[in-house]
Amino acid sequence: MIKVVLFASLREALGKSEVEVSAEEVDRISDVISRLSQAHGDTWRESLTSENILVAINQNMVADDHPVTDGDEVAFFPPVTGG
Amino acid sequence: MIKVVLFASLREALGKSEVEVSAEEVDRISDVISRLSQAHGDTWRESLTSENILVAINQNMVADDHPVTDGDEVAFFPPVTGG
Amino acid sequence: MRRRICVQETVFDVAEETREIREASHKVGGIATFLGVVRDINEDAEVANLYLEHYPGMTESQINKIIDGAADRWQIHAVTVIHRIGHLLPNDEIVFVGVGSEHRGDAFAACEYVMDYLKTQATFWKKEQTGTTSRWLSTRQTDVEAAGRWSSDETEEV
Amino acid sequence: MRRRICVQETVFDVAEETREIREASHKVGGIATFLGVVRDINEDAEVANLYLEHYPGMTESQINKIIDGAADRWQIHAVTVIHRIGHLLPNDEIVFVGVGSEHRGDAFAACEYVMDYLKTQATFWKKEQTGTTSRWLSTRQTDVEAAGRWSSDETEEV
Repeated sequence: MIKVVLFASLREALGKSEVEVSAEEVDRISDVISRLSQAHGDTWRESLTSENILVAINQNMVADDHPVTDGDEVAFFPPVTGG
Repeated sequence: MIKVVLFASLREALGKSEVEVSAEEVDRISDVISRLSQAHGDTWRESLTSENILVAINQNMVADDHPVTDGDEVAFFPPVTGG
Repeated sequence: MRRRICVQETVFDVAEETREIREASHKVGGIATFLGVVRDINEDAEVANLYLEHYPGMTESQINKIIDGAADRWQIHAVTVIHRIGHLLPNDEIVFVGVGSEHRGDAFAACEYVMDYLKTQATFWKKEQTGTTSRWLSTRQTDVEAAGRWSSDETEEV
Repeated sequence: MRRRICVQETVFDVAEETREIREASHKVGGIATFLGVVRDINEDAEVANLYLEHYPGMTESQINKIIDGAADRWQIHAVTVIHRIGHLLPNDEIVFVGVGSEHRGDAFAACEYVMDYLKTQATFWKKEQTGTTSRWLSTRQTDVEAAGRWSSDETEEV
């Protein structure tokens, strides 16, 4: 399984903070997004692929369509606003 | 009268923290230094004209051989080392 | 080097944090600190309160990487980063960064570097309640530029 | 702008000073501070104690001019400068500079500016006792260079 976590405005917009997707035939982040839209609807694809959304795998920022492995934690979130 | 004040190593070297000189025929800092050496000896000229010594008149830094007026407070001191 | 990272709901004690940085090493001759406070006005709207969410685990790991970046660049003996989360009110202390060093230039630079990267690399998000509406804040362009000033190959990965 | 200048023998309270800067204006969103501590080692000699002399009146006036210079350059709402004089021991706090501003960049820059000029323009002199000998310290070239970084026509008069 791949654990997907969502934060801040993205969490609120999609109404979930954590979901799981099967790791079968999932090789990259784009596959994770496809799985999520199949399960939860096209709003998810729109939200997760929107221009400023950042992605982390196992709590490290990744760029582009990074590879994903079974057991990974994939996080989607908007730009940070701490400090 | 002109009040002359000395600080730190200069005060210790010359053994005084404050002296007065008559303002008569004193127009510039160089005149103050001459008066002081006449009264206290040539060590004073050497110390007060040594390369790194700074001069303030009425608590404002001045450069070169600045004019001096009756009633002024003239200070001589080494480079500062606070902070 | 002593490092201390706290992500917490509770208040912190600036004097105690500063004292600990001083005592981290007898080499510490200067401590630069920054304290951030929640303001009551943001972009002309009156702020009633602030909610801070973060990504537990990743936040601490990102702050660690930021401190690594500072330690690579400057001679520093102690770094403390404290960031509050949860519900905050105007005038509450929200963030503290303190750096102890032998040289004041290093302490100042490292402290500002850590603050600049906290703003753009640490996984915190602020939601602001103003009157009856609330909104998630967006990153300020000036913060992106501030962090950009320090950038080199090493830090772009942070 | 609130300004506070203290030249004193007694200790000071970093937390209280920071609190006063925060409360100087509701616009203060960030406070940058620097705290200087007497080290036990200076240029490889063990320091037993330090004696600080100053030029009463001129010191305060020079610090005022330094703060004027900072206020001309950056948007700041509060500046506090506290400098101790008299006899100090290793690990004693010797100097505190705190600046409150709306913008953290302004707070950092103004705080470092004030520290740099304090080192080269404020009329303090340190005498160091190491073992059985004592000596007046001389200005560090690095301090002269640090202040030089900020220089322009306006500040050369400070």
